[in-house]
Amino acid sequence: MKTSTSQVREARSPETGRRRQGWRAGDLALIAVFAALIATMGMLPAIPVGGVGVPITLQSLAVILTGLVLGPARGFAATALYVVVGLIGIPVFAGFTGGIGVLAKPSAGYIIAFPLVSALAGLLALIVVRKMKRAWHIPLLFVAGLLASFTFMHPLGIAGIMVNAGLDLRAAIAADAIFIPGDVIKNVVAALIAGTVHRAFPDLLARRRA
Amino acid sequence: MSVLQLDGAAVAVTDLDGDSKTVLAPTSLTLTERRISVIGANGSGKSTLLRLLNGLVMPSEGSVTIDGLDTRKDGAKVRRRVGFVFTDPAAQLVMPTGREDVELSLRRLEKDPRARSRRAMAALERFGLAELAEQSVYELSGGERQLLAIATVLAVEPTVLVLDEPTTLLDLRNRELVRSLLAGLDQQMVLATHDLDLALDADRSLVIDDGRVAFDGSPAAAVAWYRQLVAAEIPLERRK
Amino acid sequence: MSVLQLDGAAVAVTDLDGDSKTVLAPTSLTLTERRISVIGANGSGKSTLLRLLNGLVMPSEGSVTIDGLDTRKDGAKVRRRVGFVFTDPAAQLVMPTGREDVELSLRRLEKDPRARSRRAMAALERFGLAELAEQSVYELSGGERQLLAIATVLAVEPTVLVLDEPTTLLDLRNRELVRSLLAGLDQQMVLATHDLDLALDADRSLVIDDGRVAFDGSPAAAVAWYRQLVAAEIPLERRK
Amino acid sequence: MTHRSALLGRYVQGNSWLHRAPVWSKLLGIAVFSLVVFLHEGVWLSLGLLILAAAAGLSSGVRSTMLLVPLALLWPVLLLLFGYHWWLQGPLAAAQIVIDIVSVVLTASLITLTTPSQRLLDALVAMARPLRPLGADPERFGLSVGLMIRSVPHLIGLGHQVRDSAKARGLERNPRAVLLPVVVNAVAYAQATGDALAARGLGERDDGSA
Ligand SMILES: Nc1ncnc2c1ncn2[C@@H]1O[C@H](COP(=O)(O)OP(=O)(O)OP(=O)(O)O)[C@@H](O)[C@H]1O
Ligand SMILES: Nc1ncnc2c1ncn2[C@@H]1O[C@H](COP(=O)(O)OP(=O)(O)OP(=O)(O)O)[C@@H](O)[C@H]1O
Ligand SMILES: O=C(O)CCCC[C@@H]1SC[C@@H]2NC(=O)N[C@@H]21
Ligand SMILES: [Mg+2]
Ligand SMILES: [Mg+2]
Repeated sequence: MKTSTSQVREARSPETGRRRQGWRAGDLALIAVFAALIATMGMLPAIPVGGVGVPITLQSLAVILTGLVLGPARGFAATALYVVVGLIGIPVFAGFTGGIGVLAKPSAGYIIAFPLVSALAGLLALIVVRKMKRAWHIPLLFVAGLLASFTFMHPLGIAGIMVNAGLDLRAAIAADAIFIPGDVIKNVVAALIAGTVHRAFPDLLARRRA
Repeated sequence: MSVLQLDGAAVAVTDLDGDSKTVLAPTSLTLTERRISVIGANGSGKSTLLRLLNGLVMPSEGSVTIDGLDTRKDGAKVRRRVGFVFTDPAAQLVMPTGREDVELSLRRLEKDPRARSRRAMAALERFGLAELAEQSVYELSGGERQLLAIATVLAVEPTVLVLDEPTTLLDLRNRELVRSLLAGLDQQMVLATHDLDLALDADRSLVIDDGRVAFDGSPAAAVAWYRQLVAAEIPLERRK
Repeated sequence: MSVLQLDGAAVAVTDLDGDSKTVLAPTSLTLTERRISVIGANGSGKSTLLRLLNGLVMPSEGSVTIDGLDTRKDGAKVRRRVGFVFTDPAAQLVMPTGREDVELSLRRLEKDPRARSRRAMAALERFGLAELAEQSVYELSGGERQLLAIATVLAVEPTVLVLDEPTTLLDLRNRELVRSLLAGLDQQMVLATHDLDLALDADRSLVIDDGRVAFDGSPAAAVAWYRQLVAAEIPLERRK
Repeated sequence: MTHRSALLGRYVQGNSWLHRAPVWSKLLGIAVFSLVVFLHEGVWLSLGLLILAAAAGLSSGVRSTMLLVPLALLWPVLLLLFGYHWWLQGPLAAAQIVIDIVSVVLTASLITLTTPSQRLLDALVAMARPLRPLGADPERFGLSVGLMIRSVPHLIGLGHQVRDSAKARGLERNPRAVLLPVVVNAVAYAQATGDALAARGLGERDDGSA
């Protein structure tokens, strides 16, 4: 995977063309800042809906955005960092909750899914911004985010509701379905933002260097 | 003094449409003087040249070595030797207070927390910042903040200090303060600036024009050369 | 000319410890001159005074009115009349490229997208930035970015221009360019700067010291007064 | 001159039992506390836990104005949540939810208020050390968490700054001129931070040449 910040422009070792040793300071900073961004967006008021106690939040937007902007590896790391900090007990989850106890809540499945969503969205985004024409970036980034949501976020979310709220599959799917319209809109917003970010910072993912 | 060497080092960037643009033409230089100043127009390539020296930018062609260490292969080692001070001190300070920021710098050198804390205070003392050690960096004045930024970089004892317009955001007094501080340092120093008085205070000067070293020599001659370059252009017409 | 009026306007901020701190003492001023310059040390309160003028900062006491419009009640109207250029261009630019940024500014004035695009390019041309119109603003040099920030604000032709150290990152030539452009504008202008030559180019000057207007009068007298203030201090000793 | 909010508080010098307690015990403390808050039932127990948290806060020697900073920032959200849950589940349940949030936020902020950031970093590094065989780099993990904590208030400040610059151009009602620039500026901030770390030789894999 190619990772470099705008001014630190070495990704592959020029001799072998193989992946270089590891993350640089710039990557570390991006991971930390995006983990903070997810936490900050999680602080915006969560809207409780339905009976199972999983709210509508902006975390899902932030998690997809993190993947689309940072790519698979850093995206996964950023979201995983956020989840780990929350599990330690810092109140960064929806409605200022935190601690290992959230794993017993109906929303646990979503939380576990977050890093995977970022990783898959990031992998697809990497392909999109590297291989596709610029005009297609935003629509395809939207598809990338949506695919990641439907591969991990919603299935794991449903599983979590079944296990922790004791609902059967049908009821759990129904409980999750409430989020779908909102999540589609969030994917549109995430794609719009990510497409623009890649134009402002081509070195983030888009630019290939000889 | 260290030997800062550019061997045909060039920087080119590709934009999103795949077009390549040269930011710095192939340049060969050997810098061994104690104080080197770099002047030139906006967008001429000063910051790019400076960033090459500690591997914040990698050459797309040629190589850059510091005392024989290649920025490409030994990046981490080079950056330990070459400290970098940015124009905006706010971008440089990453911790809430001065002491914490210097301690962060020292983490690699000093594993014992108490010794680290002592060394941090000593470093601050040296710049007359001891009283401000516990203050939020946002509550410092511009000059204090720039001094602190320089202190955090010097705390790890680099042999070379690269400074990109370190006095532009400062008022008269603070500019004087930073200037006299720099004059008193033992480190080798490469400094880009639009302040021609500051540029005169050097052993060697480079004028960068449109991505190449257009003049290389004594500071007085370089400043004269640059003034002439500016005067020669049709006013209000942009270079390039 | 517009009438910019401060009636006992003061600014207090709460710092990280929850303490209240006076940044600007109660100030009464009526500014009607075409060009007003503001000088003073780092942290004296220049930016705060400027920000009061277009409602970016609200007075914690007293009031600020622009042609009778209170910044507190008619904030949106005031800001449409008073354009603001930040020192830090990154704080100003919100879109990925220069052209898009200027177009965003123009949205309110020009509904037709093609005309808007044309006007944006014309605005960039004026500052010699046409070639850089499609480049990411985050890949411009410091000076190029500052020029762009000025261009985006001038493009909407506000009736009053407030500029907070607009030339700090510029080279000799671009500083001259901005100075002559500003001199040629009909708009009323309030400008804070550490460049005393630029400050002299005004009809009235204010010196701010430690959160109050310490001098108010002719530019030449103000600059002399400020130089004296700086000289009076014991060197290397920090203010406050 | 951006507004800096200090949701997580910042270190206040002192010599209370909380200041002297080892960092790991404080982290364990908040982990246990958040678990108890999560598991318990009933508004009275909630109130008891809040009193416990407040007592810990007051005994730390940190001035109460600083303890109240998070509340000063959060009260609109809390009011909203209270109203909403009252309507949904009645006043007692609503009170419990709000009280729980306050006590978790308070205990979490006590960690940063009574622990110098470098000691927090040292503790995080020590915690990650057992994971070294798995390829983890404890020093860089600690640095990432430290940067994340540091970035939250910065991002909130960024939100204000971006609103300012949109306002300065008369774009107050343009959402495009708020969310997008926050993310773009967050990337720029991350890059500046990465450069600042790299410029001091920090955040890079230690090759033993220190
Ligand atoms: N990543 C990049 N992509 C495209 N162009 C770039 C990139 N980085 C720098 N440039 C361009 O290279 C030129 C040199 O930039 P540099 O920052 O080195 O200038 P500078 O001499 O430091 O200018 P200033 O005095 O304004 O700071 C500028 O025209 C800039 O637009
Ligand atoms: N939101 C805030 N919180 C705390 N302190 C503040 C805040 N805003 C301003 N200050 C303080 O108020 C003082 C005046 O700040 P201001 O930015 O107006 O100074 P200035 O004259 O523009 O300085 P400079 O020349 O460095 O730009 C400074 O000491 C600053 O630290
Ligand atoms: O408790 C948490 O912090 C996790 C909340 C998860 C909410 C999920 S994310 C996907 C779906 N879309 C929403 O808006 N909310 C749920
Ligand atoms: Mg530069
Ligand atoms: Mg200012």
